[in-house]
Amino acid sequence: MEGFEPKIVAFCCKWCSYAAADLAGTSRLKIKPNFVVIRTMCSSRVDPEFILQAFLNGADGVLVAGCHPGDCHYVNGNYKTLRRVMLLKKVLEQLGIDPRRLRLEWIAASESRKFVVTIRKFVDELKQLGPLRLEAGDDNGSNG
Amino acid sequence: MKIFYYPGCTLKTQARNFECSAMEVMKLLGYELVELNRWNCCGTVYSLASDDLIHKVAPIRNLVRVKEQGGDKVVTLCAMCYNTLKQANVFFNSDQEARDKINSFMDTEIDYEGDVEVLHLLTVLRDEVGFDNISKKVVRKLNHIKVAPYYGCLLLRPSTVAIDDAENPSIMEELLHALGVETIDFPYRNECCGTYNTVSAVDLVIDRTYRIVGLARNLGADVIVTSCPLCQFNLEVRQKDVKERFPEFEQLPVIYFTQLMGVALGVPTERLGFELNHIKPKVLMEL
Amino acid sequence: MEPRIGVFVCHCGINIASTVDVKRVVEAIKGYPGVVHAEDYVYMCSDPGQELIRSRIKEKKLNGVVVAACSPTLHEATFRNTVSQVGLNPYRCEIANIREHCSWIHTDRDKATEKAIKIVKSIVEKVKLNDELLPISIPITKRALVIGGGIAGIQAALDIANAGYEVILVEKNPSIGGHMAQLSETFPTLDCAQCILTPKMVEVGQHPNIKLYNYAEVEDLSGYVGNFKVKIRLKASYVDWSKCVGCGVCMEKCPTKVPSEFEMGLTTRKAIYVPFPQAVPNKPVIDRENCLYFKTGKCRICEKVCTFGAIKFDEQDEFVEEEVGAIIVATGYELYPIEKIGEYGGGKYKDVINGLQFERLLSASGPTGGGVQRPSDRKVPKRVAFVSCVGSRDPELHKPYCSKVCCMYLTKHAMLYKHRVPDGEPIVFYIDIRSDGKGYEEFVQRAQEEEHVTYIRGKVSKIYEDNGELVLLAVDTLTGEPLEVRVDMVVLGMAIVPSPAVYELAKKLKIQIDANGFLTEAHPKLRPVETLTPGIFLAGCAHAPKDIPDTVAQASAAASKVLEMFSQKELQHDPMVATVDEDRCSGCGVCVTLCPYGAREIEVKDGKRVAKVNEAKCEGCGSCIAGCPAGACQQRNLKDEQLVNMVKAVLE
Amino acid sequence: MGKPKFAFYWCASCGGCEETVLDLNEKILEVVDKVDIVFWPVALDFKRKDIEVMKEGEIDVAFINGAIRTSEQEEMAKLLREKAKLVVAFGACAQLGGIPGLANFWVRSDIFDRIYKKVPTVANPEGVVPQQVVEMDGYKLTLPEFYDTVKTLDQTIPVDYYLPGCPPPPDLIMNAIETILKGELPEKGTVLAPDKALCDTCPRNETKPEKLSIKDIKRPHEVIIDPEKCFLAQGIICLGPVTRSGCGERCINANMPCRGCMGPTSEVRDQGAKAVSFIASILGVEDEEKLSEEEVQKLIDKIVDPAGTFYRFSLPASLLRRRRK
Amino acid sequence: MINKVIELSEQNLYACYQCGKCSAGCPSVKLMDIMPNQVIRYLQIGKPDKVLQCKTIWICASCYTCSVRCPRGIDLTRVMEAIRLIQLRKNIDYIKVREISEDVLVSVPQIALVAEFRKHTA
Ligand SMILES: Cc1cc2nc3c(=O)[nH]c(=O)nc-3n(C[C@H](O)[C@H](O)[C@H](O)COP(=O)(O)OP(=O)(O)OC[C@H]3O[C@@H](n4cnc5c(N)ncnc54)[C@H](O)[C@@H]3O)c2cc1C
Ligand SMILES: Cc1cc2nc3c(=O)[nH]c(=O)nc-3n(C[C@H](O)[C@H](O)[C@H](O)COP(=O)(O)OP(=O)(O)OC[C@H]3O[C@@H](n4cnc5c(N)ncnc54)[C@H](O)[C@@H]3O)c2cc1C
Ligand code: SF4
Ligand code: SF4
Ligand code: SF4
Ligand code: SF4
Ligand code: SF4
Ligand code: SF4
Ligand code: SF4
Ligand code: SF4
Repeated sequence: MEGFEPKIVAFCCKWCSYAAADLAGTSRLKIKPNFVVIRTMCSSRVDPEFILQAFLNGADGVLVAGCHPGDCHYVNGNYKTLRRVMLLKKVLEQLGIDPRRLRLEWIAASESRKFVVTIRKFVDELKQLGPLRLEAGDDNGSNG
Repeated sequence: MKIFYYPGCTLKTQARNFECSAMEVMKLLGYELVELNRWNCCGTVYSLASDDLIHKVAPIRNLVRVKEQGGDKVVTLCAMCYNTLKQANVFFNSDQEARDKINSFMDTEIDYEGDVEVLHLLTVLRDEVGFDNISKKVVRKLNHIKVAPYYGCLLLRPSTVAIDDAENPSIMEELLHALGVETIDFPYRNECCGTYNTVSAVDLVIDRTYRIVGLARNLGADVIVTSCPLCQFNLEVRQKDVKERFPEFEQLPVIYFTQLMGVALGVPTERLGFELNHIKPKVLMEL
Repeated sequence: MEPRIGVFVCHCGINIASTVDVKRVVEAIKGYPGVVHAEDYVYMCSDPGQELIRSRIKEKKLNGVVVAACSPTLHEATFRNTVSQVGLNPYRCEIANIREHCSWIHTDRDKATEKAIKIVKSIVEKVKLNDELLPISIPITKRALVIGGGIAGIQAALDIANAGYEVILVEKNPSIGGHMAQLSETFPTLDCAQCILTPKMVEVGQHPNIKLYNYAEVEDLSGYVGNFKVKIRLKASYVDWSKCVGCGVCMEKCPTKVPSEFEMGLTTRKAIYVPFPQAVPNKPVIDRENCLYFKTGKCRICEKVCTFGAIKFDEQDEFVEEEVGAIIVATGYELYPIEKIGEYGGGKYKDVINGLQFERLLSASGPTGGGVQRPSDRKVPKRVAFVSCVGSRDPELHKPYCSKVCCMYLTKHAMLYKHRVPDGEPIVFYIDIRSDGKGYEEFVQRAQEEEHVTYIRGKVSKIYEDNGELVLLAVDTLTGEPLEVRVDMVVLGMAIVPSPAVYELAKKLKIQIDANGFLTEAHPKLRPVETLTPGIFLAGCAHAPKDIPDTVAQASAAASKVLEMFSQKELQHDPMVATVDEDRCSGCGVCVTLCPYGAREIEVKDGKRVAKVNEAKCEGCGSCIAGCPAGACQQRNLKDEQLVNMVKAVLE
Repeated sequence: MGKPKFAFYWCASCGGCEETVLDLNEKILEVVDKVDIVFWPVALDFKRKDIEVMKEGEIDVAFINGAIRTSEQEEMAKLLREKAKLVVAFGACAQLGGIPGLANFWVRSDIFDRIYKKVPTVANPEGVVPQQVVEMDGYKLTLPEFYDTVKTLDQTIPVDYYLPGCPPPPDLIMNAIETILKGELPEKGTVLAPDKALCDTCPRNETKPEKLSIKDIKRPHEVIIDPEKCFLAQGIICLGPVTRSGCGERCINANMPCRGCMGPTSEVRDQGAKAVSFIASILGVEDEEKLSEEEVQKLIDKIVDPAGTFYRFSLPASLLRRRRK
Repeated sequence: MINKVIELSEQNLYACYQCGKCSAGCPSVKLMDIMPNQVIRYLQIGKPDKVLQCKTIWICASCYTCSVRCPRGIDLTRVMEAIRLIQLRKNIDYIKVREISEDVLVSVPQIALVAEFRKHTA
């Protein structure tokens, strides 16, 4: 897909992954501008509804990022995130959306490089998968 | 009860006394050791390089034989055979890719599934026969002798194949106690005898034998009991060389645990192969 | 409230402006629904920048502010403060991070600008639905609970009590004192442990502000920061302490001897006992497991000899409840059992002992009166090996961490041994010598230079007994030589492990423990004495292996954290907590499962189950909200609707 | 003023909704007494043209059940919308898509292939599938178009009220009719049922343990179900927490878990996503730090057909509406 | 070279912190020219020749004593084998089979011979 630039919504928890993204900035690491971060307190605040909403509104990929297991600022929120994302991936697959479009990563506050690499890899992968374009296809099914 | 038995090379030659005493003892306990048909050399030492698959074929082929002949476990007497077969088996079960390759190396054999259990006679005696049952069959009182149990390396290490705790094993002691003999607390029971260095670095083996046998004697043992033909050779036959170097050194008989069992269970001593022992365990033979 | 939002875009010098076209952002946001004002400025956080925001709020009657600038981590507080100076609720101000998350990481000016616009829009969407909030206030019970009466607990209790607040100290043993009471002399100054500890123990025993529950354990905890309720089990001691005067006749006459825990099994105590002569409180307890009367129904000698009628065989465990506002956990450590080290004999050899046993051998009040004699035959050992890192720094088989104190105490041991047995030969086997405290390295140097302690760098591989001597197989890694060392006694520097009951305790207190069983601090550097549960603090070896100076420092730090709390009238809590709409909640209970802080409970109202939020406990993670299947909960200022609108805004 | 005029119509549904009107028993007579039924093809002989001739707004209330699956249904829905003052989406299919909405996991050609070719009991050697237009002996026969995607009623025409349920429970219907007759109409778009989830009225709710944690997922036929205990506490997936109450706990009382026919409560955007969220939240959360990712995956894999389970009645009404190709 | 050894032995040689416990328990250490921990050390500091030329790798009896005691979980037995193999695969035998005396050949048990050939010849 030539020239296709995927759109990514990145839900980041305040304590680890948002801070990692901050650090990427402070360290002047370079990333492609394909993503926008939305900050939640904990990755466990991310409701699967938000993820579907993002896909529906034109996201090609959704990243959910949180603290490493065992390091959650809120003790164990990220274990819930893990479960929700894993189950949602299965549902997405059944709905014909490649589960790779939803990505869960554990990124510690110090792992700015991991943040950068995660986005880079995600962009590459999404480029291969091509655009999702749900809005356009919303009323697809050639009704009428 | 029949159990498949893998002898390995040395049990058919130098260590015939190990084999015949084991057969006798097992018969007495109501078990038959059925020698595996068409067994081949296990390789004696387990190959340890990540890319060395070919040397794992030989041990695995023996396990295939067990399968072919309708068995699902195999017992060994020699600690080295035990170690090699068991390590190969563990490896086979832990690496799917290697497993497929090994199977493809053996095209005339059936595919092996990793499902043959490799046992050493000591564990069979503990888990299947039961030390209690052995104890009930003891007919000769042996409470006058003190025994130094000697495990060597390969029954206890590495941990993936060990039959007991590497530092504080007890299985042989438990057996010996069931036989009514006293054991010494022998710190060198899990020390290495020098193994195959007996071919090209005799000095090493002489040193080891000097220490191991020396300490056993120091601690009051009358006899050392082993479970491996190579340990047996190094600890027993090499005593001659030790003596040459250290004239004050006093010799000590070294026998197989099966021989001691035979004596305790009342097998006539002439059937226990003591003629192959270089240092005769007089305390036992003159019962 | 009709939104009247002002957007203030910062250049941050050239930090933002060089990559993001700030003017374009302002233009793009001007017409955005809800936005009534937008402008840019070179340094928003500067005084003139803040003044600009303040005056615009007044001029344009703004009821919401978005500052597009650096990360909220840096200046959220600054700008919220700014807006509140002119009467705007601080929670109506939010930061759009267009520096760290945009200008600094991108190079394409056009795309970076577009992205910045999206970020700003999403924050505008958030502010639109932000409520005006006030911090939540929570009342505090100004009384503290300290669990564990080692030096950590003692220090913390005294600090708080001396500041004028009540302290409840719970110690599971008959006496306070912990391990420090067992020590002989302490590195690096070699002052006598008892001499410096005993006065503190006595002070605790007599302090009007300290209520000491010895021989007691925490049974249950409920409540939350500032308002805990703790249930304490007072274990039956079978001695009425109010009658007992501590004469000790019962102990003299009791026929049953058992190994003394305090003396590390080197001598015995009676079935009715005080653990050591300086115990506080100095009242005996009957050890039910070993008491003849409890075992066989016969004896009762103690009862007969006690002229004060203090023996009470029918005593039962009792429970008391206390209300406290803060808790310090100081449950200390144990030594890793020698039995786990097979290659060193696994506890088989009497003369292979651990460090605390050697402390007792060195102690003037110990079983040998401070003369070093080996346990097997009471002979004075002429050569003693001290082995470090036993069970520590061994990720493969035992504990991965360094136990921190053993290098130092083994050095101390070698030195004190030399003092007691001048012709003795101490040999220390080590891998690295860790002597990083004040005066520690000098202490080790003294052992080497003045006491001529032999240090051999190499880990002992095996220890066995031969003819009453202990043989150590080792190497000197510095010379590359194998060694076989024969000694009379071996002291093992066993790993420090957490007190065994701490796992259960941590569950009751809902605090975290790490992979090795030590209590987890809230932040390894910046919040080293707090747990993640507000109001619960930690100190001493319960947290990690440490020596007495560090323990005391941490205990005082924990105490000062408690005092910081107690110095406030009420506690202030972030208001971004979960809320429940009772008209929607079906009482399904999912949120209760999800909350890591126990902030959610089901209440029965008019026969129906509904969930409620304990605002003091809620830390605002939002897990329950995402999990609520009925959409009955929301998070203040991070409502579903806000997040959905933000998602839509960034994808426009 | 004469009696209010009611119309009933049936789109893509099983017909249960029509049955349920009859289930009102003697109450139906009261209703019939108070209203004029001007259109009810299933019970009374009316034709499309009878409606076509009506004036705009002549019908007071049109109750339409069933999802929109064909062009004819769409036309009828539009026609009724034109003629009716109020349109009530009647039952789960009209409101959410319902069971027919599960077709959105496939495309039309798959469905035709399956129904007309692959079903074992079908003998169709020529592989004939329905065509919209067929010419035969010079005559032109037409069928309504069979759409690729099933839609809810409100995705086709504006809907004023919803009566949820599969089928809607009689007392809710009576309530709704009475409300309409009294003219005490709530805000447009309201679902005429309680806005709390089913657990609220479920007799099993009190049996829940303080912390719900599913260690092993079981399907109803795999276990003997305790008739008193909350299904979730038994490891059986129950959608009660994410489903509106008001059904009278029909399934629960039959010792079956709730499948979600009443749809979500009003604050929920997507019933299936919320189901994912809450079910995942309680999967093996006891000792969660000890479970490896693989173990969690195993547990999750025990949910057979998660999308079908969570969206059983609501796929067309969900955010994504259908499977994407 | 260290990478080759790591690959063949599947052991992380960088984990070794030179405690010497392996050497301390090694039955053969007295006859070795460099101690087992030094074998790793030389690899860590990039002096493979020391290791390739040493006697240690040949005198090692593959007894696994070091392996079960290493606090860092390094299976040194496999490390020794890996280095031996690097040599053997260059066709550098440690012993010359022809030079083994008749005496030895007939007296030692088969397993000793087979093992010897396996470990010391290509
Ligand atoms: C051999 C040896 C020598 C040492 N020498 C020195 C030295 O010379 N200098 C130096 O600075 N440091 C030395 N230390 C370290 C020193 O012992 C510790 O730093 C110090 O004792 C830690 O104090 P603590 O209060 O944290 O723990 P502890 O002393 O272990 O006290 C914990 C207390 O809590 C109680 N407790 C445990 N669990 C519970 C429960 N569930 N409920 C109620 N109570 C409970 C225990 O009974 C105990 O009284 C040495 C350590 C050892 C092992
Ligand atoms: C190279 C290096 C790396 C380190 N890495 C780490 C690490 O990774 N992790 C870690 O935990 N620790 C690390 N540390 C240690 C860490 O830096 C210190 O623990 C910490 O900075 C100490 O803080 P401080 O406030 O005591 O002292 P400082 O940071 O030195 O602060 C003292 C302040 O006082 C001011 N000051 C001095 N004299 C006066 C005076 N007379 N009047 C007024 N002001 C005065 C100074 O200007 C200074 O601002 C590292 C240290 C070094 C050297
Ligand atoms: S009754 Fe128990 S405590 Fe009292 S003297 Fe007897 S044994 Fe000792
Ligand atoms: S303090 Fe010293 S002896 Fe103790 S574990 Fe650390 S390095 Fe080893
Ligand atoms: S999860 Fe929601 S519906 Fe369920 S009890 Fe909690 S607040 Fe109520
Ligand atoms: S937001 Fe988090 S802390 Fe607050 S009640 Fe919900 S789960 Fe508990
Ligand atoms: S989950 Fe199902 S069974 Fe349990 S209380 Fe809710 S509706 Fe009832
Ligand atoms: S229990 Fe659930 S599926 Fe059954 S009728 Fe009620 S709402 Fe529908
Ligand atoms: S025992 Fe292990 S860590 Fe210690 S020197 Fe040997 S290989 Fe290295
Ligand atoms: S395996 Fe080799 S290096 Fe290790 S202890 Fe045995 S002889 Fe020594």
